[in-house]
Amino acid sequence: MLETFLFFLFAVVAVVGALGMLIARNPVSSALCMIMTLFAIACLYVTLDAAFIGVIQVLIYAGAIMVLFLFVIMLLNLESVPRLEQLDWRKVAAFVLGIAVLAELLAVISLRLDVLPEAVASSEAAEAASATNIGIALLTEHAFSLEMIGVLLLAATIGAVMLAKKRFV
Amino acid sequence: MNALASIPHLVSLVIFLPAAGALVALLLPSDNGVKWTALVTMVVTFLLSLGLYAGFDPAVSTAEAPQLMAKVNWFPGVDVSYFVGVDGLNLLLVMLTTLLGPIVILSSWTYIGKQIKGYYTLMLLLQTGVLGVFLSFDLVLFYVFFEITLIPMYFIIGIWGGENRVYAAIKFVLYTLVGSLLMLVGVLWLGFAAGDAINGGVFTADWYQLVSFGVPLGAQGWLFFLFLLAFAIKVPLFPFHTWLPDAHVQAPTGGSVVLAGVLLKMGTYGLIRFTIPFFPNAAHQFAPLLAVLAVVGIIYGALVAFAQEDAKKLIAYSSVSHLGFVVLGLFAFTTEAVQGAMFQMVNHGISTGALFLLIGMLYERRHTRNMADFGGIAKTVPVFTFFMMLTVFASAGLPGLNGFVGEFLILIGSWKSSAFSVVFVILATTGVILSAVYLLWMVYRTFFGEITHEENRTIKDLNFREIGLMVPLAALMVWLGLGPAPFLDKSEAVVQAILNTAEAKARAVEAAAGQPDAIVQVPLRWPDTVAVTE
Amino acid sequence: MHLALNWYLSLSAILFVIGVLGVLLRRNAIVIFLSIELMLNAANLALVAFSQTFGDVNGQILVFFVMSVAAAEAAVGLAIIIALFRNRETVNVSEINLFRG
Amino acid sequence: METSVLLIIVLPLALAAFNGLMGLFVPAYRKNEWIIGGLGTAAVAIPFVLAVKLFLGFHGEPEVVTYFTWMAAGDLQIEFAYRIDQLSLVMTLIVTGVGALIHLYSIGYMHGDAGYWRFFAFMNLFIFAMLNLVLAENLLVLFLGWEGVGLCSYLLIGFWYTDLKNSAAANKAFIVNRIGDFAFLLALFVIFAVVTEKIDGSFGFDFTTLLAPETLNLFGAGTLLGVVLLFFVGATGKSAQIPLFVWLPDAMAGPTPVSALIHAATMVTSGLYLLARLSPMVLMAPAAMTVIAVVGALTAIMAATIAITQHDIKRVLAYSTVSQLGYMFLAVGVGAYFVAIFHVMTHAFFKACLFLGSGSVIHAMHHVEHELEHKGVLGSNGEPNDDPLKRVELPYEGDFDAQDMRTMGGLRKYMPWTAGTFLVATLAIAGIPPLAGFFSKDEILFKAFELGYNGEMWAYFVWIVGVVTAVLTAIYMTRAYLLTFEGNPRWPDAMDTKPHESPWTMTAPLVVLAALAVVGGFVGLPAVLGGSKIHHFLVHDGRGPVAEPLHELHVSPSIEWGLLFLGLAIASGGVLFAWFVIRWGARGPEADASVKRFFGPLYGTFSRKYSVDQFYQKVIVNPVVNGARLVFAPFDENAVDGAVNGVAKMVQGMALRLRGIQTGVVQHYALAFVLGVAVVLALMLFA
Repeated sequence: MLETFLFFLFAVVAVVGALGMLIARNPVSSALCMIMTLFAIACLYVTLDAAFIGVIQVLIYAGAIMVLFLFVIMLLNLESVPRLEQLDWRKVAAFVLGIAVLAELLAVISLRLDVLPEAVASSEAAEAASATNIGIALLTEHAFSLEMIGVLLLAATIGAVMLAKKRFV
Repeated sequence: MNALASIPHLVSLVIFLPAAGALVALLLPSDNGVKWTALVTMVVTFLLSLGLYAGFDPAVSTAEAPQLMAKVNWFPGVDVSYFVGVDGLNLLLVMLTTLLGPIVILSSWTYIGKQIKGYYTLMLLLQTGVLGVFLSFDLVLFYVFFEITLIPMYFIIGIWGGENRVYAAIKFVLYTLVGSLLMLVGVLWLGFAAGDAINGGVFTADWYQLVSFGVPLGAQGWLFFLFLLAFAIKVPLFPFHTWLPDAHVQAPTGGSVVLAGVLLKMGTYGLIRFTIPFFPNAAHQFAPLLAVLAVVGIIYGALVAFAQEDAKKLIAYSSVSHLGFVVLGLFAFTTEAVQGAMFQMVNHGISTGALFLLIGMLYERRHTRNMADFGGIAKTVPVFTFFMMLTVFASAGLPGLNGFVGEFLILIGSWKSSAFSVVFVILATTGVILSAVYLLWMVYRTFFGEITHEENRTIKDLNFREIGLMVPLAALMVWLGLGPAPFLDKSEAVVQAILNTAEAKARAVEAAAGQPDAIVQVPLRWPDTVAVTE
Repeated sequence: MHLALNWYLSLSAILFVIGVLGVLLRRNAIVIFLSIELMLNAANLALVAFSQTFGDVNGQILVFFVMSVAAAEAAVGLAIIIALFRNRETVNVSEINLFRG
Repeated sequence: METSVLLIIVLPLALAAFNGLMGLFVPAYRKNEWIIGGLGTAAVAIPFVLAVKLFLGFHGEPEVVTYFTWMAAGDLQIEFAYRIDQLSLVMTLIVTGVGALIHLYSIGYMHGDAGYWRFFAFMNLFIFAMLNLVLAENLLVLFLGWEGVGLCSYLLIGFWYTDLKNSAAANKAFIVNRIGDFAFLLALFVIFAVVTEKIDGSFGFDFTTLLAPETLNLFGAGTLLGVVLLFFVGATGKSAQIPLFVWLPDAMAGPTPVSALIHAATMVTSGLYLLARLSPMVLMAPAAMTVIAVVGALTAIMAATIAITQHDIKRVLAYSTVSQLGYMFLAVGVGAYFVAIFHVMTHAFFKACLFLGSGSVIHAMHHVEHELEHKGVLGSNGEPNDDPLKRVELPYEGDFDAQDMRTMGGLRKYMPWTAGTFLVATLAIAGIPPLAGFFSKDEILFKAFELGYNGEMWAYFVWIVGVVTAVLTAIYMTRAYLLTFEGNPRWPDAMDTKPHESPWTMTAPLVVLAALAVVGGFVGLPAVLGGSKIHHFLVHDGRGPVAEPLHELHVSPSIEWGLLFLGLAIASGGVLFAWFVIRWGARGPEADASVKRFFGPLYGTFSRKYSVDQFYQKVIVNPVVNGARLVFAPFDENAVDGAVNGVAKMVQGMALRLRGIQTGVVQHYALAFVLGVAVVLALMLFA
């Protein structure tokens, strides 16, 4: 019973945060709303017995990425958008399309989940998702992808530096 | 010559030697080195092809394969293989190709100035492509080589051509490509249909299988048009011919000779090798249409040729006219007419090739092909005039020279044939008069009368290289004119085999038209003069 | 029987669509970027939900990788935005049409 | 036998090739005229000797010599085979005999010409082609010779190619011949289709099978008529009859020996030879024979009327040839094939003599022209000098023309041998007995009358036309002789620039030919005077190559004698009329005025050559030329080519519009993505 309550709490927080991010005129406030959503999602991970992922989420997303965003927003000191943009046909089309996709997704979820195999008892799931198992899996099965991720991050940092630097004269 | 015939894998050697030569030429630094490599490769290929000629014996044949054959599976899981060999149909055309090889190289010796290495390597690749087309017995392999020949030709016209060569090159490639893509659809459709019916569900492109497979009437019409369009553009048949004059006018001499001498024959060869034996019912049904196009091509080509100012364009339209004869012969379905058509393909290669060589030599000296700039040059260049007159009369079909034999056989065969009415043959025979008209008109304007332009007084006559070029062609014109019999009976047996099989298959398909799932298979039926070994 | 899973997936779908709308509707590059991050998170949420229901750790490992990729992407994306801002004085996506064909 | 036939055929070809290639590639060789001339003449003389040997050794049985297969495809099997029988022997003797004399003659005539080697090469090539035509065993080898002579006449008419007029005439000759060959080819196709349909096994147009009765019976009456008429159209092309005669007068642009050999003695008679060779077939199509006879007669009278109005000596002879050929076709039409061949022989003698005589005259007049140019009386290329002092009146406008009879006259005093032989030949062609012309022409008229007498009424019409033409022939030939050799000289400064006789190499052949013209007649005496040896030789009462109508026509001897005297009267009447009444000799060209008065307006049509040339130009040549230039070429450029380029432009247009979609704004692309997602989901849900 507790879990459903927690789930709905965080779900509402996440959605409100996301909408806030969407509506906010000032980029800083939208970034903050985003952070709120991220926290909500982290908590949800915990309710899903994925504590490690929850921590990682908070650590990387909320901590590193959002800080980066805020930093960039400050750097560019973007002014807030004066008024709500006027609605042209493309905006309306996009909105309608979004709602249509949402409806389709929900329909798929409600109708088609019977194809999935049986669920596993929750206790076993919690034990399987512990940090140690993740660590073992990471370094055995997915060792190669781990290295690749390392290379990817290296490339990203170099790229970022090169792009953002002023041109050498 | 017979010793040459015993070389293993001779056919593959003949096909890929030019390509090997191209590779070697690429690595050589000096232009002269490239030129000599190209020449030596071409000459050696010609000698090897003599081995082919000696190795092929028309009196004997295996039921399901050509002579000197090589067959290696190409795509696993599908019945598509590198399947090459020699039968009567392609032998003469291969000899023509290998003969024109060295001549083309020699003719471009001083003509090509820039990027010499590129030119000669492309020529060698083109040679491989064309030899591949003629020697392949697998529909997919044929298609691949058919496409390969396009690329070198595009560059040859595009880079070393005349003023708006790019337009001509693009037009040439796109026009032929459209045709060949349609053919690809045909190849796939036919391959699968035949595969399901007679090859246990496995896609097949083997020529002998496809000849024996009786395509149901419904599909036959469409397939016939798919193949026909590709080859009609290549021939070129009447409405699809407009790329030829542009391509010829802009192409360098060597390019023109190869284009007229050999590339056009791939179209007509395709008609007799693939279109007619595969779809006999449709061929018979549409023969009158083809006859109309051919006859229009003959007369229309001749009239338009007559009105041209540029000598090369005149000869290009004359090719349209001459090949109209060949198509008429092919669709008459009588042995004489098809034999005549096969022989006329070789003749046209020789005489039109020679005409382009001569025009090229004139262009090298005066840098203009416009007939109005000449006049009365017979006095200054007698040797040139001799070769030009011989070639003009050969291509006008004078008896005793090679043009007449082909034309006569085509016309006499078409008259006898029941495929289309006699009126077409009468109209086609007027082509004999028209060809004399425009060719003599060209000679009259270029060679006779007083010398009007001062530059014509100082034109140098042919040097030894150029005479060396023309002597073999001139000798062939007389030899093929007076003694064609040994060459004709090389292709006699296979032509009769194709016609008999097409006839039998047509009847069988008509008979089986009732039941929807009836499978018609009529293996290749050789005439009784040929000893068929399993 | 997958009651819990359905809920989580529904939430993830809602968040995802909000991200999409963000990308489509907003003109400011930063906000678009945030929406993309949001879409990624929505995906992660679905992944974790599946991993939890079927007791398969790979789901979470995948989430782990997704996060690192997102991080790399954020870095590069922001660098681009900065470079863009420097020579175009604006981050409004609608004024930038370098992609014109 | 094989070797001699091989030699006859190959020798001219070999020497033609030798002279030609040596002259072409070794310029030094071109100067020694004696070697070239000698070889050239030998190339014809030796075959003549061989032919005589064959002729003497021949006793009735035709022999066929086969060398190798020419073409073999399906049912067609054509051999290079030659046939020795009476007809081919007679023709070979004519061709090589007259040919040798003309070659000897042209050694002198062509002296000093730059293309000397080329001339003899082409002449020998012509002899090779003509021998092929005459000795062929099958129609294909005959066709090889047929187009070969057409080629050589093209080469020789356009021999002096520096003057565009000559090569235009050469083109015209070749193309008109080609039109004739077109009909010939169609005939071959019909024969092949009919024969191979009925009998299986191969067929090669060889005369033994083709002319065998059982093969001929395969043809229906209609097809046979068609085939014979097609062959006849081919023959009119080659032998210059209506409607395809227009090329022969222009062919006079070639050197005179060419006109003598090709356009008088040999090539133009090939049409006759063809019909004589196919006589068994022609006999089975009586309707065709009537057509042939009528066309022959009309051509004869038309050409004769034109000849009277001509001033150029060679054109007079050219139209005379067309007229005499008309006679021969008339003979064929009335079934007298052997008489046609007899007339071919006699005509070859006197017409060659006339042409060579005119050649000798022209040769002399050229020398006069050069002398006058040295004296400054004439400008450099013969135009009258416009310097008032030396103003000289030419009876015609333009340059001094060595061939125009109006500036000749009284040459008998300076060129006795040429004048004498010319006179003999003129009398022979006019038909004065006992010369050859009388017997052959009279025999033709007799046969025509005989046929008419036995019921074929149209034969009478043809006979009357023949008689009128005979009179006209006598008139225009005597006119030609008188204008050239009699009266007082009319060329400028006639007093002290004297032409002189041609060298012996030219006059010797003239004498020989004149002698033949005299003797030739006795070979074919009419029945009443002792029977025709040539009839016995050629027809060999049914077994010979030349067929004869089966019905035995006979006319009482008295009528025959009557006709003989009529012939004599016609000929002598014509000559005397021209000699004394019109007196061309004394009054020279002014005498033409009285002829003009006699014919009235007709004279105009005659001198304008019935404006046949202009008619062809307007009706056939111009439409084709303008059609090609104004209709077809532009049609090809814009319509057909336009269609292709149109497709290209259309594709380009579409591409431009499509490009609009790539606006460059990222969000539009994002929108596209989402649209894609939506569609996929929808498919998942509902498909």
